[in-house]
Amino acid sequence: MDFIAADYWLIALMSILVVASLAMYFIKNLIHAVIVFGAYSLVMVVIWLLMNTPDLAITEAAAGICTTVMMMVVIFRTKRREE
Amino acid sequence: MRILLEKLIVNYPYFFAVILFVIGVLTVLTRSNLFKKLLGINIMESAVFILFIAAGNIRGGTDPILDTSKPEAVYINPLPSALMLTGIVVSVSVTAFALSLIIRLYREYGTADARQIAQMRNSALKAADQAGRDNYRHPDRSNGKRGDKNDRSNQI
Amino acid sequence: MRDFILKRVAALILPFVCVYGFYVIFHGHISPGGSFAGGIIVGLSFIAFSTIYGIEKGRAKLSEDVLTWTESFGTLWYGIMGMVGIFKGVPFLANKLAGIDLGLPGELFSSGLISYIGLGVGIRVASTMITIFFTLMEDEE
Amino acid sequence: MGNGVTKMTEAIKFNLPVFVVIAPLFIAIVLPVFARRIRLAEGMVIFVGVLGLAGALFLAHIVLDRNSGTWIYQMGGWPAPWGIELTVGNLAASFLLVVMGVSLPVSLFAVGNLTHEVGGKQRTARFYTLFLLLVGALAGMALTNDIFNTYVLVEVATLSCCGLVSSRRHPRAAEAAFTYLMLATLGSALVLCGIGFIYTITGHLNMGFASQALNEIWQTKRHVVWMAMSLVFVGFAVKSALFPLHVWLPDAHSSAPSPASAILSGLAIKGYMICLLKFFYSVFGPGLIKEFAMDRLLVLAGMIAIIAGSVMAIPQDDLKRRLAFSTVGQAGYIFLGFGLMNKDGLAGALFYLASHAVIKSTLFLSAGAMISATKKRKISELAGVGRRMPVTMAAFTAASLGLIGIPLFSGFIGKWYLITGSIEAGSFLPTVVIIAGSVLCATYLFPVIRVAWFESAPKEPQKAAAQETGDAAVQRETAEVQEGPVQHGQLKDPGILQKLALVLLTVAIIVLGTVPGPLLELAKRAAAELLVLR
Repeated sequence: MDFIAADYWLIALMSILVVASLAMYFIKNLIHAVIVFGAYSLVMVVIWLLMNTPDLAITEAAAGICTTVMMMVVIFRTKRREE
Repeated sequence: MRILLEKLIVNYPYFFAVILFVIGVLTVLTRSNLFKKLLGINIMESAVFILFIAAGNIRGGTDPILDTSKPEAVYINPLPSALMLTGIVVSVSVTAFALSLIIRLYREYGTADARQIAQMRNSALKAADQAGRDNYRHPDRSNGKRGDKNDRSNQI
Repeated sequence: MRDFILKRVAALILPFVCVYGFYVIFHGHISPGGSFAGGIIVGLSFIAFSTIYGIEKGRAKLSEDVLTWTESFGTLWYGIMGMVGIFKGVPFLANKLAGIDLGLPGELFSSGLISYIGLGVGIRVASTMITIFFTLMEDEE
Repeated sequence: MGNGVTKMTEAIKFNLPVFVVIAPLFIAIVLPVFARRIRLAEGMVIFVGVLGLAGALFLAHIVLDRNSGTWIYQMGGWPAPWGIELTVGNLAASFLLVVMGVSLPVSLFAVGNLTHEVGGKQRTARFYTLFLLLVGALAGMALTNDIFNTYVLVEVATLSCCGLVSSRRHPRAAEAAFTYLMLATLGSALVLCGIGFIYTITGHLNMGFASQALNEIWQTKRHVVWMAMSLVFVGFAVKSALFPLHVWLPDAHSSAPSPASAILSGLAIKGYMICLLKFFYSVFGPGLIKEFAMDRLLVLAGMIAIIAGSVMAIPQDDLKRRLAFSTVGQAGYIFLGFGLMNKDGLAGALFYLASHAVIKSTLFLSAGAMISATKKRKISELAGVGRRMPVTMAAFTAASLGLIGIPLFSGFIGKWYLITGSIEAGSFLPTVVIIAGSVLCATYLFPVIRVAWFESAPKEPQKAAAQETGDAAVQRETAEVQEGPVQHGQLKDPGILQKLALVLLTVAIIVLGTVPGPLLELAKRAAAELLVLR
């Protein structure tokens, strides 16, 4: 049990990931779900940084934004709520 | 027991990765909305990425960038991050392709819900069967209206 | 008139975003990031341009033909760079074996063919992202 | 001058393994540029197909000549634990031959026949791009010796398969493609997890090194090895449609355009099977398979798939759907052969894989020709087609006889070796199941032949003809096919290139059935190589 500070941060951030993914499961409004997805990938970026892979962090930041933007575009062109 | 618990706590990233993977699979398989399925796929893949990166990570290590001022630094394994870069590329392309399919399906059926699409298709098939082979006419598509979504889906 | 501020700010910021994308592409082998991330950043600058100024203006900047050509030849560039090894009589994608100087760690123009390959991949990724965005935005194919 | 030419041929010969993989990939990338000149693009596709077949034949010749050992090609000149290796062994050579040999006739069939199913030059060019990407990825799967590289190629193949399915302008195709995409991504995520476990415990991505390391440490890490094995198995089983996980296949394969269904059913799922074979036999090794009882699982799953797939195929009235369910059943034979764990069984499975690839693409291509000529998809409505389209129907009949396993056709030899393998393995049940599968296969294929050859065409009302087909909407949009009912006078064999493709495939079926020599030799050697205990 030789935890360092990064480990506590990682546990907290991964808990946020779990909460966010559960939120994506339950939220009915699709726009809100996609916003949560954007937050999810942002948290992911910080996790990659704490796990010492800055390479992945930059790529995840760019890819997460790109994915979120494309999802937003599609949602604005289709139905916004899940029945 | 205590040792087992300690092992579990020390290897927490794997733990979270498994939880996220299960939530992702659950979202893919149980939500009928196509967007939710897509979000589930993304959650699932990020869980796999966490699994890989945690395998290459060293507690207290440094980034795998050569730094001559710190000769005694412990570098982490750079290979998993390079591999997961490919994984991110794949997941982005899967997302883009799925989104284009969703738009196409919405245009055809007027909904983005897998269950409703299946219902429409089945009812249209049944209607086509009842109408009989001889006098059934396919509804004209060239009138430009998006109106009757059921009729557009009747062909196999 | 409502989005006046948005348009002005975008006009100030977006060129720098684009240049930063190329920075990330070119420094892919000596710093975090790489051609994929850089390519997405370049693509995002154009995507932001077309969302703010309207899809027609974005289309006017980059027509479909240009996108097809950059997409194809960005990847073909990768193939050509890979063939350099074959022309020298060593395996595909060979770098050090082909007698190319790998240079010094930390220098921008070192690492042989890798930086040149990265340029092609980055251009390809950028144009693919823009194409996908336009395809999603437009009504009928 | 002469010196330069010899130097160039030397260079091409030395780099042939990588050329076979990258030529389709790079030509595929360039094709969208030539969308306006679609004839040129089609010519390039066929040119690449011919070159690929020549390359595959040459590699097979080298491997057959060499008699032992494998030719290892190092990408970028980096040696094994660091670089990516391509190995040209017996297994790789035989599967490469199958890939190139099937994809060339399929592309011949697709040329000029595609526009009414896909619509528009742009979309046709995109179809060829995806097609060549799939061919390149399959060739890569045959050759690569790197675990992660396999994953990347599997993903390329999956995405291009989904693209091929969705390329038909039809809502049903988009729906099938979406389901396929979701399940295939699920499968590849599982495979990626398995790869992660293998990498974590061995620290290698090269198959040979990973196998060595696994055989040294597996006793201390039993759970991890077991977990990795099951993840890889389930992941590839989803992708290659093993019975309970086949749900995506009938929709996807029956709603794709005909050339796409031919290559999807014939080659794509075989590529995933070859990947599974490589993971099981060259990474884990036969010892570990026996230890974790995966061989029994494979045999059991294969038997269930044979019976269930064939039984499900019988009630289908849609021709392409029946063929798609038949693929589920036939995949069972190959999985059964993978699990028999002896030389005959494995060689039989590899040969059956090749013969099924040829046969199923013939069936789908001739079915596609019939459907596009008659504009009907139901089997009961195909009455009298045989006399009007003799070449197509003859190809269909030969392929059906081959699939059932009549002697002199290629399916027979594969089944023969599978039966001798299962008898050698000491279990009686697989033999019974294989023969029962043949009977069921006859049950679902003979009605088609009977209806097409021996029933006379009904006098049908004029207006019914073009209405019910899936292509009605497409007709209206592309305006290339004339509207209105199809006259029975127009019902004839497809164009010369399509006929050539069908004839080539039929000849391949009969040649494989009468002189199986070289391919069987490759399969036997590959089986012997895979079964060596390390």
